[in-house]
Amino acid sequence: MSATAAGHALHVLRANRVSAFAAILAVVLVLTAGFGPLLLPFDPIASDVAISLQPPSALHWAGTDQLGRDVLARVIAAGRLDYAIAAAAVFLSFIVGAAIGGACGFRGGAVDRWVGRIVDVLMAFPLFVLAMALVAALGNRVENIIYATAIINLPFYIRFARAEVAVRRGAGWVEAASASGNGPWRIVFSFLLPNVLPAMAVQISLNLGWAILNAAGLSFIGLGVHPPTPEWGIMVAEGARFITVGHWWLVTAPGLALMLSVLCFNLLGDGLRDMLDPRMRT
Amino acid sequence: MSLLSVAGLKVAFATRAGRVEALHGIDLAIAAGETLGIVGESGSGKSVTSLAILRLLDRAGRITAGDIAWRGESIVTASASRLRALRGAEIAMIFQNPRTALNPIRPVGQQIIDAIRAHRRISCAEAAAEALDALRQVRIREPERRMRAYPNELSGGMCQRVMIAMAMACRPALLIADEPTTGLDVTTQKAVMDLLAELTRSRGMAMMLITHDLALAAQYCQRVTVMERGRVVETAPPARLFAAPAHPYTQCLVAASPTRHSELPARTVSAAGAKLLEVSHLTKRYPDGTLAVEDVSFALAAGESLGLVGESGSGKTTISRLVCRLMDPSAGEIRLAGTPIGAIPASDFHRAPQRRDIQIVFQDPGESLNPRFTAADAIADPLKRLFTIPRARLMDEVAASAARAGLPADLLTRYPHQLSGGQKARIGIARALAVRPKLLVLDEPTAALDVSVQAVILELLDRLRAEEGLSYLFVSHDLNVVRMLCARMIVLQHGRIVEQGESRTVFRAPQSPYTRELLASIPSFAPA
Amino acid sequence: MTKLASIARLAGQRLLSSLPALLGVVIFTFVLMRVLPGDPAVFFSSGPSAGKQEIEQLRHQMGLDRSIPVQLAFYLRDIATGSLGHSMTTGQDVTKDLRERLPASLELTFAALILALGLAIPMGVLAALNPNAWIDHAVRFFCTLGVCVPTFVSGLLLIYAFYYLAGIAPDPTGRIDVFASPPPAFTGFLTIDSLLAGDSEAFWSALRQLILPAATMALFVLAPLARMTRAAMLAVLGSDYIRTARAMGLSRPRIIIAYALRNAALPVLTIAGIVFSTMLGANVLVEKVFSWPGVAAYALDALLASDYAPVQGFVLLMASVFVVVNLLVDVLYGLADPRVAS
Amino acid sequence: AHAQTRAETLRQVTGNAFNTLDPNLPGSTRESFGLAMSTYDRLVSFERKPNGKGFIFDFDHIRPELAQSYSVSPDGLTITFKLRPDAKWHDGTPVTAEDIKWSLDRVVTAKGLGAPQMLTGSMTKADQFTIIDPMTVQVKLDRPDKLALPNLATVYPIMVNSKLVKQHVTADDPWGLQWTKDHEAGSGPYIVDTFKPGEQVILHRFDDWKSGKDGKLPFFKRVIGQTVPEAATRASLLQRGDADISIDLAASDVLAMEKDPKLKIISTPQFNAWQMIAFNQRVKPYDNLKVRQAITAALPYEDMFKAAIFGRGAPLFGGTWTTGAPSPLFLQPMPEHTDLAKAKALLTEAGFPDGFDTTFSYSVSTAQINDPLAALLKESLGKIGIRVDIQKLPDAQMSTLVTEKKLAMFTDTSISWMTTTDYFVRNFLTGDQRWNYPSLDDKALETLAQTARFTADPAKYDEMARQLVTMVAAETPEAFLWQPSQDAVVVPSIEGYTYWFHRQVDYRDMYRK
Ligand SMILES: Nc1ncnc2c1ncn2[C@@H]1O[C@H](COP(=O)(O)OP(=O)(O)OP(=O)(O)O)[C@@H](O)[C@H]1O
Ligand SMILES: Nc1ncnc2c1ncn2[C@@H]1O[C@H](COP(=O)(O)OP(=O)(O)OP(=O)(O)O)[C@@H](O)[C@H]1O
Ligand SMILES: [Mg+2]
Ligand SMILES: [Mg+2]
Repeated sequence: MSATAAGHALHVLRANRVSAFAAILAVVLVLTAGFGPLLLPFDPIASDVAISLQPPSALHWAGTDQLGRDVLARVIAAGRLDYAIAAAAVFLSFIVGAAIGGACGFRGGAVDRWVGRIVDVLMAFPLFVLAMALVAALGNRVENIIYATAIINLPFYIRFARAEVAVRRGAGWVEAASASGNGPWRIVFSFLLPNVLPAMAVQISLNLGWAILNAAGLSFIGLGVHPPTPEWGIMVAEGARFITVGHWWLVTAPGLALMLSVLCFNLLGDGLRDMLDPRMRT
Repeated sequence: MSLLSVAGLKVAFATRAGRVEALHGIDLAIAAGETLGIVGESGSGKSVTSLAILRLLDRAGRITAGDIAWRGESIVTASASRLRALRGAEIAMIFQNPRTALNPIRPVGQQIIDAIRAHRRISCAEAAAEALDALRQVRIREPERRMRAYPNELSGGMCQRVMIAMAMACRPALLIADEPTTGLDVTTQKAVMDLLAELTRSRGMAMMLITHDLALAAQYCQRVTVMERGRVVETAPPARLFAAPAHPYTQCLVAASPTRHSELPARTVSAAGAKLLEVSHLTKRYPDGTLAVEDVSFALAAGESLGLVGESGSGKTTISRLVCRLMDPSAGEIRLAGTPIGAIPASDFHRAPQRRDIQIVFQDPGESLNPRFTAADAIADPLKRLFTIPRARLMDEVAASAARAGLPADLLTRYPHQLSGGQKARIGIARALAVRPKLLVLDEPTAALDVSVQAVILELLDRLRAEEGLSYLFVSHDLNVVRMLCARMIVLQHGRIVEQGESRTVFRAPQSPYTRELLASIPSFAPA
Repeated sequence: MTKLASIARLAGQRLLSSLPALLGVVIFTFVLMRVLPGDPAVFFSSGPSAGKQEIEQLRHQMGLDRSIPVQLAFYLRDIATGSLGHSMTTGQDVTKDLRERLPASLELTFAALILALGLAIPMGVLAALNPNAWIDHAVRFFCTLGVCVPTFVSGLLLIYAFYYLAGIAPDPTGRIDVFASPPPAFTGFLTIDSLLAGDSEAFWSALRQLILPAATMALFVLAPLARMTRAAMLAVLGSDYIRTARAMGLSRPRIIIAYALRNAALPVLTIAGIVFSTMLGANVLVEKVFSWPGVAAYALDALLASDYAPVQGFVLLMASVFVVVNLLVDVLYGLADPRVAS
Repeated sequence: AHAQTRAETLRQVTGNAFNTLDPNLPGSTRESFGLAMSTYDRLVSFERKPNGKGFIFDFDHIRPELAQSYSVSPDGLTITFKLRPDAKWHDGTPVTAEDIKWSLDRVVTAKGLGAPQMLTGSMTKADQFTIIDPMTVQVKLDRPDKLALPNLATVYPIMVNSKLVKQHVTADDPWGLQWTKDHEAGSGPYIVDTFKPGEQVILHRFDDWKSGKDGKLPFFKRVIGQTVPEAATRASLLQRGDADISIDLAASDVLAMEKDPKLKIISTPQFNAWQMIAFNQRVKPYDNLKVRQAITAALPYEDMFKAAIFGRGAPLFGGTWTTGAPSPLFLQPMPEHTDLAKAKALLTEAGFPDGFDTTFSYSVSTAQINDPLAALLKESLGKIGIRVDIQKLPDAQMSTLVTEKKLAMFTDTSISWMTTTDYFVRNFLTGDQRWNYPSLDDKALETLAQTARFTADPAKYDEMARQLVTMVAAETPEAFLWQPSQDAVVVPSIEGYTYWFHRQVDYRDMYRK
């Protein structure tokens, strides 16, 4: 089973160049974030004002920042945090959203209508402002940034799951399932949701990228994680202010890291869907 | 010389699996004013042939060899502009499933006008006039109003009429009709076909009628071409084709097509036992108000099989769903072996002990299998839910019921999309049989299958009934099939029972006018 | 005729059913703001010599000395009477501020949306017409690049390139050159007003100011629009009625535009609606970077200052816009697609 | 024509909002203060003296402004103002004694920012102001307060056209604050053309203005004040010469601009403002002197100075005195040095051999300076075992928590309009009030400050001042960091910039070469 799955994945990647590129990129990025910090000669936190704001050199490939910290070291160290934030946030909203949306889509009726209302309330919110408000209210710590991001993603997942489940609700194999003695819950969770998953994969990977950008935006208005913790958003936000001054390297490295990650997540989506969809297997 | 002649036509498709050749050298010819039937089972290349003739194959498909000559001029090498002129004006085409074949957000009149003005430089007003005329030709009631109607406001039959009107509008010399009536009721089918026949005759048009229904082809064509897996196996006038099919494939095709005379191999019908299912005054009104089933009562004895026929929308599926307790009735009683089960809400019925006694086989075998389940998973599912069986024995059970449904064991690890229609149907049946039910509800189990496959499945079902003493509630719109499988039959119209009784008697002496109409519109090749 | 009626009825229902949502938004925001740890009274009495009594007095003046339910009751009553309270940050009535600033945001968002659609639809169509060809991948890649860059970065970069280095763009300060006199306010959309006033100089000035921020926002929403156009186009092109049209010998442009594109436009329309209403609230950063006097930046400042009224007003406004836009989309959809009404 | 008007127009870009036209309104921003200086006259004004490339205000010399002349009685209890016969309001009506009286009454009685400020000049009641004759107004004090006259030169006591404002007063707003919020009724050198709160304000010159120094009119015919939130954008506006002046650019930008020949930077250490790290004594363990001393010894001053504000300012650390303060000024280098060993020792003495957990807070709007500062502080205190949790708070939260005395250790910049040492001490280090960040409660300090306040003899006063500073240094209520520079970046053609106590641009002073 898993063997065939792996084979299938390879097949998909071979079939679709863009997905292959994205997948390789993803692996590289994640590995760098995971093990990069171990290989680095520089501490991303320790300051040395004597060598502050130095342009890229043989020693400091991406230059040093205001406090003389190695930018590259910080960029790599930041990867972990940013991926963690994105992954956690998206995972949260996916789990909750899929469950609620799935149940509603299958049951329909009054509950469905009410959930719909609440989702409307959330959707009607200017989401970024909502995120800001939440972070401001809960205090700008990593976990709160995650919650805020998760919450503003939630309505999309609920809607998506709901719609996808609703269209499949009448499908023959769903009726067959209940004829085979499956209860409603089992039908939702072991029949419908798995079938919705491939379509959702696209949404998920798009959101991963989006979550990172969201965190960056929060940092830009000062509601990001606290210094000296390295985080791409803050680095980009601060670096961007140094462009006119000529300290271009401050924004370049984190900017590239951010871009590549988001790009990767965005391109990965379709490939992911194909991998998860057994119909694509031949 | 012939109007259209196809010689050694080969078509190949580039697929993810690689290059597949769909046509391995087709030869056909149609003379002016002639009606040629093309029959063959699904996948035999009928549509590809027709599309190839108009060079309408999608980008994956390419004509790799052979020639298509239209009045001596080669279509294969024709320029894009020439093709445009040709399409619609000289060769027109109508498709299966008229609803989707029309642009949903454009008034049908407008679409006909588009077709006309694509070929003739005339004003909108003139075009509109012609379009209106075309609609009159296909006998649509109050055509003025229909001009402004959208497809979704028309019935399937009307949509097909509109398609025909569009196709005829530019007075083509050849009309290609690709399964023009599949998905339509028998009565509608008859009307549409008669219309087509008459129009072509009156205008001296040639027609290429593509169908998988031999009887239909026989009834309306001068010559019939039989295709199998991308090859033409035989071409002959219907009389000879049916009387003395030359090619073995044709022979089995003819044998498999049910007629009002065809029979299943005789079986010792287990004497009808005690009453198994009693349905009394059953009524179903859907939330949106449609009254789908109204005051339906019937009974079914153990080991008996009861047929349920009626046109689309007559309530067959609704009844079957009600009986298997997938849906709650608005009123009425359902008793299984004496115990009332109609009162148990459908949402809880999966816990009821009777769940395992009533199983169902669905209309579209493909659509009734979870895409993420292998055949084995699908068959195992009811066993896991309704019994507690150790893992080891589970697989044996699965293999066993697969065998009973005649499904080769090596297919068990495949996903639905990797299986043929017939094989999917067998999975559906195996899944239903797995829990050894008393009553099996079959909702058009063969509607989506080819005749040859259908014949085998019917065979299988009949054998199972005989050997295991199962009872069937068999839903179908094909009276011949019902007659073959069921001793008794019920005729439904608009959710009410209009006639019920011994199948043979119903056929011989239909009581209600509606039944008579149904019987009359069954296409049948009666040389006499 | 009856169709219009039924659409109107649908719209009416939508509107009614969204009222609870709006109320929910109001209450939720209200509570959320009160949860913010900041005390506006303290913050705004931060004059170099603010004392306790001054804070108290300000708190009273802002009505914050009442209990929260009472405050909510008063607030709802004010909304009913069309007042959204008073902003401490600008010292003006929120309604007045919003009335002045909403057109700015709307103009910007519209410009961005038009720009984005103008690019996305052709690209999407191109991609759909030759799927998996290099052009398809190119389109996908380009659009994705747009999403990868945070708007504030792309904004600053654009300014740096076109204003600071090249000097072709006007200075990124507000909606119109400070030395040009703005046209008489009529619609509030400077470009339109200036045209109405026949003041070409003001028009160009306003337009030039609009380009960079609009481009920044457009870049960011290109991806979803193009993606949807492509998907919809592909679906339609594969459909039976397109095959019919081809079989009837209709010309290719006619098929693509009159048949395919019109059908594909429906889902794109829906997405465009969503994109619009999200953009309107989400272009905080763009407005900040281009010092655009819009509602989002206004709300951001208020939020950081825990200035309740403006934030609440803003959210309510956005929610209403959201509802209205959805309504609009529904109506257009209904008009375009006969299947909806029946 | 365009070029012409451009040359006669001054364009200021700032990050904050002009939000009212009347500085007395609660919530007025600093920009509004600056604006009010040019739209309204006061009876008197501080003189200014050259300083580097520009000027700086002179707290000790006060000139008549709307008043033609003033005199202080020997006992210092009455101040008499003679009015200008030719002074006019913007609507052309003459300035009368009634107007002046009404305006003064307004400042001390209206519910606004003015009253608490006037209090520090012993002006509290309307009946202190009397009309002697149509051209003379007198202010009576119940004690000889050095700060009375200076207070009249501050932002709040604006002279308003009473006849005009009275038309718009209401029962619950007897002084017409709501109206003056967005209508201006003054006699200042500039008249408001358009006022878009939080966006821009455009002024044009009032050519009948007589209150200028030697009756001179300001140079610029037109002034534009614009809000441009993004610092980088403000910087590029100046570099492209589209804006003439900005006083709130990011230190990093200023640093780079110094190399830019197209720009001129007038940087003045804000000698009435200072950034500090406050230790709130209401929160343990900061009630412990040793802890405070330990931290002040552990801070990496030089690095902070360099990294946070790129050395743009005057250090308040590294003072070399031990016994007593060398200067009577409140803001002078304190005897603070980075010495981790000593810090560790002090911490152990204090009873925290292995440190403690604490928080360090600052407001979001100051993040650009304080992010690096906080990082350095956390790192350095970590070395002596103090585990710091950094909190970057939205401004409203910050100010709330400060007022409620909830923050443990935090940084902020304080500013005082009056620059006498006792004033600093009284307002920033005593009493249960907001600006007493360290919540210092030291009776001796308080009484000494009070006596100093009313000591007329300069020599005696300086002595007391020195003593005050010495006591503060001993208490270490906060770590004095530096006086940040006010960096006014202007295009080279602009001259005459003055650093004012309100830290805003005074359009009256400036001209174009
Ligand atoms: N677009 C395509 N891509 C790949 N293979 C195709 C494509 N279209 C048709 N084929 C293959 O060509 C063969 C003939 O298909 P065709 O549609 O002509 O069958 P048919 O006779 O029309 O069947 P049906 O009765 O179901 O319409 C089939 O094996 C099918 O798999
Ligand atoms: N879920 C539903 N909601 C509302 N009406 C329905 C629903 N399902 C079926 N109907 C209506 O009930 C009537 C009977 O439908 P049903 O599917 O039972 O007919 P059928 O005989 O099975 O038709 P077919 O031969 O096409 O399967 C039809 O008019 C149909 O439109
Ligand atoms: Mg076909
Ligand atoms: Mg049915």
